[in-house]
Amino acid sequence: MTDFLKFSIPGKPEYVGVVRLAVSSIANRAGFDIEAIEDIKVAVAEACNNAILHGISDNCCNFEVGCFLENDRLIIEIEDKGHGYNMNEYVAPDLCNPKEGGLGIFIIKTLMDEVEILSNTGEGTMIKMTKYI
Amino acid sequence: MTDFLKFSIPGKPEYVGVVRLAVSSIANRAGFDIEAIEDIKVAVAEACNNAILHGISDNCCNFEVGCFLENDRLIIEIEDKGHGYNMNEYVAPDLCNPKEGGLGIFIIKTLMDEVEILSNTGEGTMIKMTKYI
Amino acid sequence: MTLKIESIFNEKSNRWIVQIIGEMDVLTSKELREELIRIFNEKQENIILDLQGLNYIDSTGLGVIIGAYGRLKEKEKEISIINPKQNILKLLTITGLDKILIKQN
Amino acid sequence: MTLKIESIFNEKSNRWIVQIIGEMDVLTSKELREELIRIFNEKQENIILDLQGLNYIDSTGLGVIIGAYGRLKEKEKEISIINPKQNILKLLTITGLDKILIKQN
Ligand SMILES: Nc1ncnc2c1ncn2[C@@H]1O[C@H](COP(=O)(O)OP(=O)(O)O)[C@@H](O)[C@H]1O
Ligand SMILES: Nc1ncnc2c1ncn2[C@@H]1O[C@H](COP(=O)(O)OP(=O)(O)O)[C@@H](O)[C@H]1O
Repeated sequence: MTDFLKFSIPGKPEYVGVVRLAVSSIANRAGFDIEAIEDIKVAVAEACNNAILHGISDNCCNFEVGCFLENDRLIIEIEDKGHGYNMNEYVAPDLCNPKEGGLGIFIIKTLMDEVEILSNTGEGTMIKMTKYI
Repeated sequence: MTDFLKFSIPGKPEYVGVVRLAVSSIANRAGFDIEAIEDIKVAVAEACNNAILHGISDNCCNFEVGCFLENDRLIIEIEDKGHGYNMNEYVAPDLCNPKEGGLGIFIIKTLMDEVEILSNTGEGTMIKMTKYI
Repeated sequence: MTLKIESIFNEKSNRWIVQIIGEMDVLTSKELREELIRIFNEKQENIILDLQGLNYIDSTGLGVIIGAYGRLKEKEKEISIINPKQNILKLLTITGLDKILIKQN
Repeated sequence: MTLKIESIFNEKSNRWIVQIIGEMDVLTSKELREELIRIFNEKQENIILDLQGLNYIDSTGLGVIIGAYGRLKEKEKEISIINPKQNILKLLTITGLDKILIKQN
């Protein structure tokens, strides 16, 4: 049986902490250990940062975080109806040559078991991440 | 300017803790002091309990928590599409003669500055509570 | 969100001392209900709830304590609270439960 | 969610020691950016970031440290990290930043 939680959050840096706390509490409830809870928290926060900084860049509207608790996994979807981007232009960071930006998606993919991104320029972005318990 | 957050939460006791944490974090963000944050947390939890225990009594569906952050106040609405009740039959607790139940709405009204309840049998319940900063 | 309960019967003062640690809410308070019934069945003596480690209580938690208060009263025994934190004392005060549950001395 | 930064110039070892306490994220990390620019303008010496009190960092926080690393390198100075907690060390390791920011000895 799946439990479903959904959060609608203003697209402002001030509220990422609220999402982080809520998601940690859900992951704890789902039975993850401390390290996995931390991984999920960081990954979700990175996706929220992207929704806020790149998606809805002008604080105008809310974005959504959906959490699906299944028996063996937690699935989290972060969705914004913002600018979107051309995913073909995404370049993974060169870890030998660190730059100030460009680590978010890389961190998400490293910490979560499965990550899917859908983005369309002008329409928005949805990132779905799964962690197995 | 109003910031708006909305949570959709499964109608199960397991998730009241998630709402409590999220709402504490929002109240902290809004600038309330520790005692007021605690008041808001308790009041919201009581309303969630009611939605879960009396509204959606069979764990079947989600209920919603909406938070409106205004300059001088935080408004929180807890809404379930559950059984509803006849508010004319509500009896305030007799504090000289304590009983096991019946304290929830009394506690909410004591801790929050303004409380409005709308309920219709068979349709559900909405409780709106305001605390000034 | 967890609740830990530790009950010890104090032979010297002839009463139960129950330490309640964590958070007592709609999810966890039935554990206290069961524990209070169990120990009172084992030995029908007064019960002291030590709330030093309790960080949170809601009306379901208060209801469990009121329920125990009623059951003990029938047997002419008492349940009382010591060491409540500020936030919990506030709830006891607004509901008037401080008067029956907290001993003045 | 708060960040506290305390910078002290250690005359003996001729370097900055910057204590970072709390959480460094999209909301707070610009405070560190400004502080690192300020102190390096004041005295162009090596910087040690003491992360003993840092509980959380995200990619914007890491970006601020990488930015400072670049600026210091131009002046042939170094920034390095000591005492990261387990969760923060994990992020430094997966991004390869441990190799340039944590001194092996
Ligand atoms: N939600 C989003 N909306 C629009 N663009 C996005 C979104 N998420 C990621 N991107 C794009 O992908 C790029 C890489 O993202 P990321 O790896 O998180 O690094 P950074 O955010 O530091 O640039 C961003 O710079 C941005 O162009
Ligand atoms: N969301 C709700 N849905 C249906 N009935 C409700 C709801 N909230 C309150 N009630 C009704 O109001 C009564 C009083 O609620 P309350 O003061 O919280 O005490 P308690 O929940 O302990 O009974 C409940 O017993 C119930 O009949």
